[in-house]
Amino acid sequence: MADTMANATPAARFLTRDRIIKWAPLLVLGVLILLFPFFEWLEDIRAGEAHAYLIDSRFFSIRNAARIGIAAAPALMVAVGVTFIIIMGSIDLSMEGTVSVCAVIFAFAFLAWSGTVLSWAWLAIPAAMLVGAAMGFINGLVHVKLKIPSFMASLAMGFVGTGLALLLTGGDRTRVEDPIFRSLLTERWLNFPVMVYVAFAFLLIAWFIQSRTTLGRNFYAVGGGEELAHASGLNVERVRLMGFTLAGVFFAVGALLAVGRIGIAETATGNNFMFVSITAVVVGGTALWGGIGGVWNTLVGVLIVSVINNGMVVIGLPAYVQDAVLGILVILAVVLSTDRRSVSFVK
Amino acid sequence: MTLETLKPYLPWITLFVLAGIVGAANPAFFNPVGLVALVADITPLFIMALGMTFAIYIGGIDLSVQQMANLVTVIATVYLAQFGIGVAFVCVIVGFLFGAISGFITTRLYVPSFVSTLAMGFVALSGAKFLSGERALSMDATLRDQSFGWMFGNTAGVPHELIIAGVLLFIAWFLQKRTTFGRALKAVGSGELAAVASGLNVDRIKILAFAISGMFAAIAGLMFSVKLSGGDANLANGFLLLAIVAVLVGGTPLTGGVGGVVNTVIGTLIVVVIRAGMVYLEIDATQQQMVFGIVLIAAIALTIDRSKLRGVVK
Amino acid sequence: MYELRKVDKKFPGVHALKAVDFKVNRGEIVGLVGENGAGKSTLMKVIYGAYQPDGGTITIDGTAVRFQNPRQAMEHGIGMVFQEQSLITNLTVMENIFLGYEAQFVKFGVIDWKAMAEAARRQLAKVKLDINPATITSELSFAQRQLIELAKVLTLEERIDGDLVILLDEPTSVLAKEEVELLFKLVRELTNRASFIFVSHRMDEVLDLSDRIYVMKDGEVVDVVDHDAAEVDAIQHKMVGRDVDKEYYREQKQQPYGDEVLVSFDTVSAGNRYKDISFDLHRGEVLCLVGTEGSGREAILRTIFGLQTPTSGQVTIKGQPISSFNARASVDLGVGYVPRERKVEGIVAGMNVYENMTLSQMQNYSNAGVLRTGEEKSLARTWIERLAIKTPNENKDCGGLSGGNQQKVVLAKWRSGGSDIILLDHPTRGLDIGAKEDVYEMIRAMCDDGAGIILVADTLEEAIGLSHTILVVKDGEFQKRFDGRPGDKPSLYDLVHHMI
Amino acid sequence: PGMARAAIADPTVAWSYRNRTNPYWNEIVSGGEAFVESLGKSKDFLTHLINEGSSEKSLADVKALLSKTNGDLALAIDTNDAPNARPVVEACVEAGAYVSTLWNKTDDLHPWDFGDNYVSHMSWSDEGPAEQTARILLDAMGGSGGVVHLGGIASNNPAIERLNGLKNALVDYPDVELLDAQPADWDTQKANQVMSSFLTRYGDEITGVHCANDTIAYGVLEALRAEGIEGMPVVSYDGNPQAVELVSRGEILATVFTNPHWGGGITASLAYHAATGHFKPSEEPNEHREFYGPTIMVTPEDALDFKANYLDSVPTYDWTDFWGPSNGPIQYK
Ligand SMILES: Nc1ncnc2c1ncn2[C@@H]1O[C@H](COP(=O)(O)OP(=O)(O)OP(=O)(O)O)[C@@H](O)[C@H]1O
Ligand SMILES: Nc1ncnc2c1ncn2[C@@H]1O[C@H](COP(=O)(O)OP(=O)(O)OP(=O)(O)O)[C@@H](O)[C@H]1O
Ligand SMILES: [Mg+2]
Ligand SMILES: [Mg+2]
Repeated sequence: MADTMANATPAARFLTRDRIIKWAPLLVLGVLILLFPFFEWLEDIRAGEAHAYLIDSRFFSIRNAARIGIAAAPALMVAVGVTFIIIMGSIDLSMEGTVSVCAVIFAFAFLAWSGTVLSWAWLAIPAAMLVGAAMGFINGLVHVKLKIPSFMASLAMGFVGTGLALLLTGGDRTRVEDPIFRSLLTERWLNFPVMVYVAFAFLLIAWFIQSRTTLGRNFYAVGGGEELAHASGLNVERVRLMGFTLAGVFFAVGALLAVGRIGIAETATGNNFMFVSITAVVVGGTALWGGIGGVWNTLVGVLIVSVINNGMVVIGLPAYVQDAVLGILVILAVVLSTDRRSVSFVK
Repeated sequence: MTLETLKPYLPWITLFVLAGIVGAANPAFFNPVGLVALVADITPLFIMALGMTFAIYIGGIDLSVQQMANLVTVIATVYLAQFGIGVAFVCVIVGFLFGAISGFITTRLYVPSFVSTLAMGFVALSGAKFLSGERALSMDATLRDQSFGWMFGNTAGVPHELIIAGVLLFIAWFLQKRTTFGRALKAVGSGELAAVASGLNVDRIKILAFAISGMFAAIAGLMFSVKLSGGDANLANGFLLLAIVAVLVGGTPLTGGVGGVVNTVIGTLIVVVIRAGMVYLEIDATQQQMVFGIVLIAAIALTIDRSKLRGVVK
Repeated sequence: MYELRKVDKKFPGVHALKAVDFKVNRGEIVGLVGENGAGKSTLMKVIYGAYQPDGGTITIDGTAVRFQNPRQAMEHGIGMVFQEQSLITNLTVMENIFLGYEAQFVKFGVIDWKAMAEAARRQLAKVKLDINPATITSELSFAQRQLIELAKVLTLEERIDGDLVILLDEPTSVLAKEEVELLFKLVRELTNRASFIFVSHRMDEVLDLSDRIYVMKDGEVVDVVDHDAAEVDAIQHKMVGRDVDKEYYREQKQQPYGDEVLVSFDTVSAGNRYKDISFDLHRGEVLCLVGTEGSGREAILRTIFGLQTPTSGQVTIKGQPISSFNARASVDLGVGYVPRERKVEGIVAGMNVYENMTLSQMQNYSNAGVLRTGEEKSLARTWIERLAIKTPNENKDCGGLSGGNQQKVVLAKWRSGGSDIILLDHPTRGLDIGAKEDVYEMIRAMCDDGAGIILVADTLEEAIGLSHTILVVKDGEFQKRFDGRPGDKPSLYDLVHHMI
Repeated sequence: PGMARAAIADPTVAWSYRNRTNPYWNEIVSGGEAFVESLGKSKDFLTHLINEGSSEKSLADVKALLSKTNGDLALAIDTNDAPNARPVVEACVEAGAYVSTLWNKTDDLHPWDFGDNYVSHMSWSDEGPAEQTARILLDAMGGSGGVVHLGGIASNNPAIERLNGLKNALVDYPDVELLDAQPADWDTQKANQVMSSFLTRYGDEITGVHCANDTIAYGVLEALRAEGIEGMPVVSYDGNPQAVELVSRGEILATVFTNPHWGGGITASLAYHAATGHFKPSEEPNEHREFYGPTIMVTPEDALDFKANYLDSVPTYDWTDFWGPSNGPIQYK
């Protein structure tokens, strides 16, 4: 395979192939952001209304950006978590279970400890993150120690997680009404609610881990060549375990934001996160075979998916075609952001 | 007898151990009539898993099968009156084409099958919603019995579903074991680059594998639709994860090249036993999912032959 | 100081190491030679802790050790430069060098990239490599990567106080002559600090470098010779168990080639891979493409096989102008391809011997797509016997065969199918002399049968010895054509002169 | 097989439903449990079959249970999808078990076509109540402006009926425009996202929101809260305790209580009593075999009373008063 890898020296030109590929996801996002206002414009022109492109766009507005931000924030956290795993060349499908468990335990603890952030109840936040870490750790243990491929191990652990959440709640939902906690959604700085900033802060933390810590770099080593990394003396098992644990923590943050968004913790809190987050990671340009990509790619990927979902409703696409449009746009985004030269085949 | 010699039989052993546990707790489980019915009922899921095996065997995955089946339930219901039994042909063609398109996107556009099939699944779902007008439709009972009544009869105590499953299994097995296509599949699954360097038309083989997966999903959808005598865009929900689990638990790893359709038989049976076990052992409603996950981990830990997972376990 | 006694290692069905005694003294360079599958790599992996021996003892300075993993071996001063490419290509050079040992650059949980780059530069200086440590490894040449691997192992110097043992498993197979010389110079300089174990199939190199040479055969050490007493013939005799033909390249068997043109290139170009290449390949001809790594030879082979579509020019195979390039069509025209990356492109690991042999021409062993397995098996048995392939039977997984035998399976795949345009990319890379001889013998036999062969040889000597015609390419452009009649072959110097 | 047993002395009682993560189904099950307790048994006597939204699992579990109990079964079931009702009923009939269905069945399937074993079907006519909530909503909007509808899973029967209810009401309010209707899959988070997209598309044009159920309304309310929009008229459906709470505070203008507790209990009770021979279904009139369940409109004025009567202390029902609270025979269009 080595021969099919590019080994040309980087050209001095500005628009190199590598650059284009690297920025393709962002390009796709940009096109989408300009595309949806176009449909709005068309619609208004047809209706005979005056419409200055972009300026009169409802989609292309700060308020809508905030809405997309709210929709994207929890998914972003989950996707960032799974990004680390995918960089390692593994996959984690346990997020729905983990998110549910973390959300439920957070809500229980928060309410049990008096239900306002201005008391010991704030401890429920780190507690939920610890629970996420523990779930991720167990997931990693099952994968690494029992030598079960991560796809299968995490899929099964996802069942266990959802089941655990159900066992804890008995199917009931818990409301978290504390206004201070809910200010995640209700309080706005510069037009954006606090949860968007929280998500961004955690994204920066993830970036820091990815680029500045040994663990983060080791993810890339494992994804680039696990056997080689092992032969270089890297404790690959440990890196994997830590990776799944870290992913668990980010799933927990996603759970907290999800609870912050709707004020309800329930077994269903984790629903739908699996395909959204993995699709977002791939659309952002992180390769499923590992070693390439990172959390910024994931941010772009999550935004692409959220923009599509939001935009389709905004331009009034009939509900029944929305799934197909999402599917086709996802394929397009991945096609554009894959460096065909660097892969010899894809399965 | 060493562990080495036992290895190929581990999926079987797992199956019998699980069945033994359920049967020991509740001997009614071993009632032959019940067992036959239990197995016959799983036919649509089994057929879907059978198709999925081809996608996984070449190292890919097909996440579109459930939506494919959903689409087919709608097609079958809507066009039964018009085409009669010919609707089966339409369904199979649609499944084949959708699968082929997924395969094309995967091989020619370099989109991993995880994404391409997921996306094509969305397209199929849209098709199902559109065609059904977003309602649950039902088949005309007499028309259904005229065209497809044979699917659910009984001959000498053997349900026809089982016979259909057996025939499809034989076809799949024959394809995999006895034909050049099956050999090529194995080559692609075990060493794609070497297959290319041997002059195999790898792209075509992969596209065919996905097409077969789509086709089997369509057959599964058709049977399910006939069985339920109707169709809608959600009817086959719940099939996807079980079909994947059935393939993997049977011992066909996601890395491809190992295992095959016979393993999927065992895998599907393991899934049936676990699921029926929940009913027989009266597992509490709130605990069922958790128990399912844990038993699944145990089952897969037992069945997979780690020495055949070439290289690293990812 | 480092010693193995009666070390045993068994794999299912293979007794890879049989009571091996092995010793390395301080500052010594120990050579290790043996046929393919003799157990050299296995021995190295045992020393390096990647495998745990089934029996025997390992001692360092008299103390018994047992390594569970490579890291423990490293902590005892043992480092390995691998036979295969072992750098992780998506990481930077410095990350590769310090992989697993980043802790020294971590301050408050943060990696100090500057410090790491600085340290990496020091390591690179040891191997006289002047590149930016932040370069992504995939952008480098194979030779550079090999040197970086050495630089990486040499980080042991700083980390370990005691003596070092550095294992080199076929480090020279991807290096050009000067690079090999540079490597050897480095190794000799470093003997004040480290001992080396050097594995190679290039006998001259082993004799050149080693103080002592271990000869292995079938998992056993059959001889240990000192540098001064070493003789190529004797060693080869021990390795193979018989005398090796003096006429290495079978020059006396070289026949003039025929008139019929099998493959014709008329000013063919393929993007930036190669430009305006023209040549004719005739029946019975061995045409050798000579050039440095990356000069475009492989891309030419892949064009003929249909895996690379040219951007201009006309390719004609057996009189048929080729318009659409795909492997199937080429195979149907009788083209066979023996790729360089044997393990990933040559054979399908996980499929057995007969399945591999018929892979390219299954249509000949099937009716309407249904295989006649019995015939496949008997074909495989014939070829196993004809090429003396070392395998218990035709049902054995090809992934478990040693390199040379895998190569024979690949050749059998094309020969048995009647392919008469054979493209050989480094067909003898990593093969022992015994196996090499077999390959040379087969090349001659194929020519006699009327096949035409395009060869990208492992060494220039091989190219000269085997070929009727030599084309020198440089940076994808044609340089010079030589005719190589027996007794009137171009010299090494002639070729090198045009290559660089 | 095939013949109905006269009576089963001590049948297993089972409820088969979607999942436990939804408060609506929890209420249904609590009714089932209350019923078995009324028989002097413990809660655990009730067997639960969970289909997780999969018709395939629903059918397979029923068959497994039939085989396990050898047909000595009284089954209450929502078959998840209408087409699934027929094979479930046929399996029960063949095994000699007694089955009562809730919500989903196709129009051509009727209990009286199966002798005694297909005991009954209960459903709710959602169109009427949904129209009523819509009128409350439209009045609150002052009879003009724009309304959006967030629906359930698209092909679900109740989802369709509830949207129809809104459309029926709109006929009388020519100044109100139905701006958009999109499915939110009974899911709070999805509803939240759809609502915020609606806000982008229609902005101030939206002056009222019609939700297909309470869980959707929760998501809508949070989307409005995020924008700081207060006092937007919202109506929903189901009458879950939390929704009733919100109605009492005026945040939701109306919801419709379908008394799932009673529905869950009485469906199990019907199957049980038919199985034990307490009554013979085939001798009952058709309106006792296919009937609508009760609906109670909950508005801010009566929310507190309602809460006290039905939620804070669940009334003790007479589980042999099968048809008392019901709402007439099912009408087919
Ligand atoms: N992981 C393994 N599993 C099974 N058999 C193996 C394994 N590794 C090596 N062998 C077998 O052990 C024997 C020795 O192999 P080894 O790789 O040590 O040979 P070598 O001397 O390095 O050969 P070469 O010159 O081709 O590199 C061979 O028969 C090989 O097939
Ligand atoms: N996948 C690729 N994409 C782009 N350029 C490539 C690719 N592979 C190789 N090249 C470039 O094409 C040219 C020819 O490469 P090629 O590998 O064919 O040379 P070669 O002569 O076969 O070398 P070797 O000595 O390794 O056999 C080189 O400049 C190389 O860098
Ligand atoms: Mg070796
Ligand atoms: Mg090359």
